[in-house]
Amino acid sequence: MSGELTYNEERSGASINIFIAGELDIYSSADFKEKLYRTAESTDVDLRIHCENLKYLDSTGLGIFVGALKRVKQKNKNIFLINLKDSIKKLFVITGLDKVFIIEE
Amino acid sequence: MSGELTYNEERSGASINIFIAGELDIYSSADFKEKLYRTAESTDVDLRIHCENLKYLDSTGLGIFVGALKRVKQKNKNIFLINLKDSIKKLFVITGLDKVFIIEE
Amino acid sequence: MDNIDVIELSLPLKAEYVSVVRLTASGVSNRMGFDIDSIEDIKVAIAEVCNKLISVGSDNSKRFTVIFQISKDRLNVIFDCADKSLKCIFDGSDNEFGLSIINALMDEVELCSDNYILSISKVIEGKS
Amino acid sequence: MDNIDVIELSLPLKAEYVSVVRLTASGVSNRMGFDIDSIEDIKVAIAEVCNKLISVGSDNSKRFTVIFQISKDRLNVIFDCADKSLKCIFDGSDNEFGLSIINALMDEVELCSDNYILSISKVIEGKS
Ligand SMILES: Nc1ncnc2c1ncn2[C@@H]1O[C@H](COP(=O)(O)OP(=O)(O)O)[C@@H](O)[C@H]1O
Ligand SMILES: Nc1ncnc2c1ncn2[C@@H]1O[C@H](COP(=O)(O)OP(=O)(O)O)[C@@H](O)[C@H]1O
Repeated sequence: MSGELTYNEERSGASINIFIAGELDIYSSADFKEKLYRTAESTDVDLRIHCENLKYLDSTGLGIFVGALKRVKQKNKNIFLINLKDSIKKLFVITGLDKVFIIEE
Repeated sequence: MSGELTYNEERSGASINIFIAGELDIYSSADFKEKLYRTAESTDVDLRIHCENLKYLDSTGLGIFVGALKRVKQKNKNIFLINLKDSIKKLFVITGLDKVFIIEE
Repeated sequence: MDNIDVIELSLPLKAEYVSVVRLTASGVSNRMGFDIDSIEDIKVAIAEVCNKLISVGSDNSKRFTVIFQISKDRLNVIFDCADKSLKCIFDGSDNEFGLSIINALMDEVELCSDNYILSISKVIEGKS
Repeated sequence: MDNIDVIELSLPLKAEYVSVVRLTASGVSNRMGFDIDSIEDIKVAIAEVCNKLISVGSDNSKRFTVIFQISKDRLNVIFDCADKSLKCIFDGSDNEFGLSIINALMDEVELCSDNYILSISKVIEGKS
């Protein structure tokens, strides 16, 4: 069975850039959760998640972002979500999570 | 119910340019057939069908191209199929129709 | 009276096939003439119901069926899952995100039903 | 022995819904791990069978079911249509294009069957 999500990390100075592409749903999220939480726990810098190639996100994905945010907040760091598609940003607005993450164009 | 195919014609000198976009299948083909046959019957110039935005074609569509070709051949004219996607060109090769139409990049 | 066309998709209750439901839902709503934003809304809402069925489903519910009822200006989507324990899938749920999303994106939501029929509906604007 | 997952799509025998079958077929074959060209082949071949069922179908066959049998390295697609007159759908047919396409794109084709089961199959290269 093929995965639908690609995940890449790149350190740059005071933050880690994470590039995700494809569909982040209940199926692809297990793998994503493991990678993102590992990074959130093992570093103490901001996470900048680049989402211009993220095509689909569901509540499972939202939950994982929240879980990662809890982890980085313990170290007073933040998660930046960059270039969300409109249809995905809408889900952050519906759930109120647009006030919890730093959403950037 | 929404149509899946757009059709535009433009006369230019010794030929008619036809631009089709979307999916040409058993559902959208009735409308397409009417337009293309009307043009094939009412003019005696070459038809240049531009297919760069044609995403899907089935045997119904192939049949209509053949029917239109019969009509223009009676006036010693030709049909040019321009910029077919690889997956669509493959269908012309399978059916031998790549030898019947003039296929151009 | 409108004619209603019915399309049924029956499949294993597994996370890996929610993407198949999403594509089928896109196909149905696109064919009905919903605009692009509404198609995305329908896809997302249907997938959230599937997600929830998968996460609460027991071994009694190995399969489920998504039923698309298509009329001129309205899509009803019904979820049929043999497991009676799924009567009220979002009850006391920790998946608030999923429920908020479904409520925000669909016009009618009935996910807690005595007759075990879960359904969500969306209307095509200006087409009734 | 491989596990086989089964996905069934049941729908009206109407031209307007072939695009829904195509999207479902894309979803299934994408999830199985077929490459992009093979996904397109499967979509096209399945649609050609649907086209033919629609064009030969009588009033006895108002609906049909497309059954996807999914195993690790192989997709079987079965077409189930109540109408017994569809036993041999491409027999003496003028739709040679459709049949040529199906035969060229799929690995196994059984469209003329005594038990009224029409099926086409494709294998994932290098995955058996
Ligand atoms: N679908 C959801 N709806 C609402 N909140 C959720 C959802 N999924 C996860 N959460 C929230 O996100 C947090 C992170 O989820 P998770 O990673 O599963 O927990 P943990 O941080 O305990 O490992 C949870 O504590 C929960 O508050
Ligand atoms: N599916 C098909 N397979 C093979 N040949 C076809 C198919 N569909 C159409 N044709 C051929 O294309 C021609 C044009 O089709 P059509 O427009 O229906 O006929 P006509 O030109 O008599 O109006 C037909 O004469 C037939 O030879």
